[in-house]
Amino acid sequence: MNVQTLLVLSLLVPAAGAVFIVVLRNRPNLREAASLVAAGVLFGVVFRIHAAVTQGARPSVELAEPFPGIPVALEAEPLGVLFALVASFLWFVTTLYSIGYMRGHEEKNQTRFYVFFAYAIASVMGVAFSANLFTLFLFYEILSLTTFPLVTHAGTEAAKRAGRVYLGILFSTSIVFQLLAIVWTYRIAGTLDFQPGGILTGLSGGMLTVLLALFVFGIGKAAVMPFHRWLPAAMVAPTPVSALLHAVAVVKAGVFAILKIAVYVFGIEVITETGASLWLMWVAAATIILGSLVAFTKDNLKARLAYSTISQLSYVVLGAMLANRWGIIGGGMHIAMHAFGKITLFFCAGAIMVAAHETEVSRLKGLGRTMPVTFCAFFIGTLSIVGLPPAGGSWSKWFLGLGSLEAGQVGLVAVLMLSSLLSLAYLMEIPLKGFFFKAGGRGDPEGIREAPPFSLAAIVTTAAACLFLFVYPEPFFRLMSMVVGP
Amino acid sequence: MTGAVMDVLAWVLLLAGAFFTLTGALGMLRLPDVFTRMHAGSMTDTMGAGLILVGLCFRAGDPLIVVRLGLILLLLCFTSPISSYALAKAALHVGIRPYTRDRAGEGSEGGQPSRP
Amino acid sequence: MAEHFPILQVVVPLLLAPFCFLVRHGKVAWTLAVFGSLSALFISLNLLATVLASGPLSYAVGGWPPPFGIEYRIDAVNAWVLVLVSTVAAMVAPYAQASVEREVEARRIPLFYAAFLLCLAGLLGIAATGDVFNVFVFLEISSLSAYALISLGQDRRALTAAFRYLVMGSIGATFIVIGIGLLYAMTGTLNMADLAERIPEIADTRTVKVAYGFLAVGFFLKLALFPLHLWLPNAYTFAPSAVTAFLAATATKVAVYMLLRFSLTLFGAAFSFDVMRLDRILLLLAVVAIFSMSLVAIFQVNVKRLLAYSSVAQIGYMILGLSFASVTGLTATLLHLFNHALMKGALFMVLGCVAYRIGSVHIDAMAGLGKRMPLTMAAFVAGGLSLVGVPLTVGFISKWYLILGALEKGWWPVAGIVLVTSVMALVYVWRVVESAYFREFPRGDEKVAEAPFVLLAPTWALIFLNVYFGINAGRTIGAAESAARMLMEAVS
Amino acid sequence: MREEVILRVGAKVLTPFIVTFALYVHFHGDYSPGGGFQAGVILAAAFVLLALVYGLDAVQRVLPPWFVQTCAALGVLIFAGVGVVTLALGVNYLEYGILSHDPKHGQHYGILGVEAGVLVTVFGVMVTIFYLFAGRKRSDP
Amino acid sequence: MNLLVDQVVSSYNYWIVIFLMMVGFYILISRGNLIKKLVGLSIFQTSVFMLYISMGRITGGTAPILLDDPGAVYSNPLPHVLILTAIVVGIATTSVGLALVVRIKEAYGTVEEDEIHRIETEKGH
Amino acid sequence: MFTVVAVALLVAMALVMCRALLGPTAYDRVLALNNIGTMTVVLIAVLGFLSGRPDFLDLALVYTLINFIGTIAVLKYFEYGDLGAEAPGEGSTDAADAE
Amino acid sequence: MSRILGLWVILFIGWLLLSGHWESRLLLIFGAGTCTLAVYVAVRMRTLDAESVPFHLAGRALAYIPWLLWQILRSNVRVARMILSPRLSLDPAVVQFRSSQKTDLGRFIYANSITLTPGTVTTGINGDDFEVHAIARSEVDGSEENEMNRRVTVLEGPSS
Ligand code: NA
Ligand code: NA
Repeated sequence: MNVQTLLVLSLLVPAAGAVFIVVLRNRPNLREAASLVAAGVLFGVVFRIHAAVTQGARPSVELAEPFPGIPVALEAEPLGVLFALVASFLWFVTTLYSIGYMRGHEEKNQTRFYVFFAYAIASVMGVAFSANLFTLFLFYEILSLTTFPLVTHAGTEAAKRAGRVYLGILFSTSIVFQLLAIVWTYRIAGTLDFQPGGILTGLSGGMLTVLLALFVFGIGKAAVMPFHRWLPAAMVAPTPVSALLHAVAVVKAGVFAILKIAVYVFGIEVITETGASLWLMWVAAATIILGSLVAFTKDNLKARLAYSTISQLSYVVLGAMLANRWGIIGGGMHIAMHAFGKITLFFCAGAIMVAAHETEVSRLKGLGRTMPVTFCAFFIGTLSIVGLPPAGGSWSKWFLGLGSLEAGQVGLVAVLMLSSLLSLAYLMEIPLKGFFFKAGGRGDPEGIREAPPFSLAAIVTTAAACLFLFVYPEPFFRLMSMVVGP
Repeated sequence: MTGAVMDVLAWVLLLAGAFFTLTGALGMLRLPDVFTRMHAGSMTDTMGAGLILVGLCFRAGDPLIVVRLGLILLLLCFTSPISSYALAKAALHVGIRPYTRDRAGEGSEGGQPSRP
Repeated sequence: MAEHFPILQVVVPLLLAPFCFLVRHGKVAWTLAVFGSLSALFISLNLLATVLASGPLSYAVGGWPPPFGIEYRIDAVNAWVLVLVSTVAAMVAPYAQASVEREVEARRIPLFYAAFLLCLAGLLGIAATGDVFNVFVFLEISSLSAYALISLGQDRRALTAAFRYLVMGSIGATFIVIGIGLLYAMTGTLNMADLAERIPEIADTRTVKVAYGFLAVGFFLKLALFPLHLWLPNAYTFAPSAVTAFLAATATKVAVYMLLRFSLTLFGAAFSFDVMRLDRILLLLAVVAIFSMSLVAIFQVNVKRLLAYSSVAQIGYMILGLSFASVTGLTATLLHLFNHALMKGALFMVLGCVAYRIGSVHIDAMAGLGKRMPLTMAAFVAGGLSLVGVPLTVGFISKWYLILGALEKGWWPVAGIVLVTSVMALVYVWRVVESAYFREFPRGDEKVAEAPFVLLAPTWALIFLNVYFGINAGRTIGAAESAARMLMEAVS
Repeated sequence: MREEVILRVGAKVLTPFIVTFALYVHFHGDYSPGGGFQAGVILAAAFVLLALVYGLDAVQRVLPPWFVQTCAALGVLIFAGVGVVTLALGVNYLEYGILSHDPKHGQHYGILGVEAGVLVTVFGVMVTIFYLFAGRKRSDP
Repeated sequence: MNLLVDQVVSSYNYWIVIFLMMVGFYILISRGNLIKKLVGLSIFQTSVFMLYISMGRITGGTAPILLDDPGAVYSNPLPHVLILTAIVVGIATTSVGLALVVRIKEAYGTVEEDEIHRIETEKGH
Repeated sequence: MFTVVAVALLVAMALVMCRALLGPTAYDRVLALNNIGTMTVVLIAVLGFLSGRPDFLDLALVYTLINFIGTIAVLKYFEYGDLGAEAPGEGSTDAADAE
Repeated sequence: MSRILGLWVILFIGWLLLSGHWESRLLLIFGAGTCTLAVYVAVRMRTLDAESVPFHLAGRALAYIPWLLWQILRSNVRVARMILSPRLSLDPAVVQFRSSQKTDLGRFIYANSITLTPGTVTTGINGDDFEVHAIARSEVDGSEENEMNRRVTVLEGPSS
């Protein structure tokens, strides 16, 4: 099977999975098996692509040509492969987790959930392998649409409101800023193709700054302040959806897009030489700090995690804006590292919700003793997010710090450290409360047990991955090195 | 010779017709109520239109045109009294009372309802 | 027979119209209407193919050579308009049967189809003819039958809406015919090609400028350019669903075509833009229209009215493209002309499906329909996304060229307005979607089923075209671009 | 005995002439274009006059509403049909010359045909509209 | 004398057109009665006939349209046809308008615009 | 001399138009308008001569008819509020309804 | 039948006068058809009777019409003088009287003759009872009205 076919398959496999899920809607076991199989096959497909790409291949395939010269086309390059690897792997894990969670929580419309989850993954593959800005935009928008039913899964008034904010911000920013930026790019460059070294050469710094800002703010999924509100709003969704949003697909698609645009549209050198991104670095830095500070004030566990995500996403944005070797490598790796860390945390939060029906941080005291695995995993996830050994997150933070130094931005290093401290504080509170505080005022401690086995398996997997990536970050590092070149 | 006579005749008829038409129009303005104005109107219809059309006949040349002029005149003479009759009858029907010398003081318009 | 296609394009529906009336039987009349629309489509596609293959066609009515007799002239521009109009008709006609049966009194149904065919003939005639007075005649044929069609709506407000449309439409038509008269007085010809040759010689006379003004105002009225759009919302709201779908997709488009034809082919781009400063007026009106009407649409509760206001805004986009006075802008105009017909046709047809089942298109009445009528509402979502301008739909193509045109000019705020109003479109579309998907169906036990196949099939056919021409826009773009180039370079 | 004697006799005498005149205008229309339209109006006027004087019912018995409506549609058919005949004969639409050996006569026939269509339509429409209005009581004072 | 009239007719025709348009338009917007509106509209449209009639005089085209042979001098029948067509259109418009008014009268019991508006707004509340 | 007549007619029409505008009763207006109609007919005839195109005369004939029928219609509407009504006191010996 | 023929002939004469194209066989055929249609309409409307085709009066009308024209001329002058006199000295009156005609046609002619002569307008007919509005009482006082009545009755002929 040649690699072009694999690229198309990366879209078709999840889509076909969705079809099977619909067909098997009345037999939950088979339905979820179909989902798992699709996820497994997809990971296999992406892994094959990965193998090809690491050997230097750049397979590409054109699906359609809506405009003359602007095709819908896929191309595999290292950054996209990295993202696709993370997403496809986490789809499998999340599906595993969902089986336990959705059943344990007795959610309605489970078929719809699995179907749109599969479609969302298909869109993510489209984003990851997009060969030009138009294709990226296209799948970006499809991703917004396919995740919408997931965000509003509950169907309640609150879900409706959340859906409004979600789609409102994502669509508005993408239409008003991103689309404008894309058309402008086309107007200047005459092409929208991603090319190593970028396509915007010979432009003045001022114009570049504006264009870059249009992209950064236009990609609302990256949740750069002030366009971050959709992410906390989307908390109403079931936990697997939160996992999808925060780790697997949506926000990652956002920061991935920024990274990809920085590298392949602007070109690292162009950004560095023109200094177009200087103030945007500080916007990212501000988001990092503010996100952490807000997270501190949240008692609701998912809300706290949501603001943590906002903060962490801007690490990637920062990496892209640094636009030097270490910044890009750090940013790219942070996509993966944060994904594994954050998904662990969300899984744990969901498990706590399913098992103990608790959502507030202040009410978790003593739970660690009844749910030790979950709380251990949470602890590992925290390490990864904060960037402490022996978790994978420490690598990406390290590289970002190097990048800041290389750019001569000592202030940014300080920001990174401060943020790490803050996140350590607001995240570590949870395992601390769980293990070292006495349970107080809870009605029925006997009824609480560990999370459902499927969920637990997922949690253990991702937590283990966090540790594993500390030991073996090699694959991601190699891919990112290919991105920035020798 | 006959041509000159015809021209003069046409002149006279046309001017006379114009005179009666203008007089009728003046009557339309001067006379005090709808019934008396009808007399002025029928003046235009008969002598006014009639004399002009006959005058035109003398300048026509083509008999076909004379025929048409004659037809117009005939039609006018046929329809004009019918319209007048219908008008008078309708006006009386809705209770408009004719102006008389005795009631002249009531105002020239007779103080009748203005809308049927 | 093929050499007579330019005239048959118009004559076939025109000839079938009285038959509809004469048969006095709804089903038969419908069959005639479908036949008429399909043959019109067949002919128009043939014409388009011919024009693309071998250049413009000229047909002398009465066999008299063009300057004397009436000429029918088909070129790249109006061939597309013909295809557009007849495509929509071919979709609406099959759709009408069930919809009209539900919404129009049985005894008036033959009249309905007669008026429908007349309207179609009129619209096709406007596009096909190369004689300006003929344009007026066909304009009136289409308008008068449109008034009749609108007045057949269930609500009695359809009558007042039709009356208002009649008054405003007639004023517009009168302006147009005065403009035509003045041109005729100046040039002594009514033939478009002739006029295009002669007008430049006398372009600096006051009469020509006055004629231009009359024509422009007339077209503005007919195409419902803000603020002369007042007839449109009620007319679209209260007309029978099939009529709204048909008119929304065709009538204003043909009016835009007239504006393009007169201002660019007859008067020439140079005169229109450099002397008359049409672009400035249009820019102002278009921007205000787009923004204010999108805003108004957001607050509507009757979904038909909502889409009607949206139409006024969307017409603004077409005019905006023209106001760029560039090939790219004009390409955008022509693309949106075609694309908007596809999306609005589809959306109004969706509303027809809804009205068929629940008898109302109030946003509250549509609560919970997402579950009851999934295919119908899915069509709405798809059409709505096209309206917003999401990629892979035709709406995106239009927006793309509009923004490109604006950037070409360096008009950043205009590009911004196009984008912001797209978001506003999202808002008003989304209000309907929310009602359909996030609210409970109000009447629990009442059985509301999916719309019948005969309604859904044409609706989805149009939706399919929305996507097809969104994914495969090369052909439309190519055609629009070459037409735009032709219009811009006609005389200048 | 009869109040309306004047109108009655007047209408009675006038109508045959109006009808004749109407068709005169039509058949001589090709010497001054548009005869069909005027003829249709005049013909309709004859029946309007009758209806005004003798009442709507009397006229509708002779000229039922369905008949005039059919006229309206039929006229359009004739109008467009003449052109189709020329198409069928292998020349351009409305190229009347083909209708006779002598092109001049052909044009004459063609124009008469088209004008006949106009006449019938206009007549039908006018009378229909009159019917629409007659027989509806004015209700506001 | 003839010349004078010709002058008057040819130079003031536009003023007549404009005057009629204004009158018609004024009636159209100032009257609430739908029938009166139609009258206004008719007057408005009449301005077109005036324009074309005066144009016919300028162009001096006179009747027949029989085309003896293509090479012959071709006398222009157009102004006539145009006026007539415009009249037909005007009458057709008025007819459709009147038909609408009749149906409005049936539906609302009035042809006064403000009353119709009142009826609709009352129904709305 | 046609011109003189034409001008006289126009003046007369203007005078009568004043009456039509002044009223005061609707019948005054109808009368005035009917009168203007007659003068228009004559004017058409005169203008036909003036412009050397007497084929206007057919138009004048038509106009006479329309003027007449229009007046009758308006009066009937005023009187009965209905164009189609049979006049009261109608006998049954004339029209088609006489059986 | 004679009425049908008579009407047809009159109409056809009218056609010939209007048409002027006596050489065109086609137009003559059309004319014949037209007249037939007009007669047919009259027959269908049942309006074809002695009143609508007053052939029988033709001869006597030759005597009446000149007299009527003379009366019209005279009364026009009188009314014109009245209108033009600076002091509008009117004495309008409505008078009722009986006419002596025996037929509707006779009354029709009489009433219209009255109206045609300015100064008097017939305002109502009820059988033999006439109601006339006069611009001045003098218009109806004199013998002229009686004269007109007499002449129309003569015109009517001995029997209807
Ligand atoms: Na109109
Ligand atoms: Na009119």
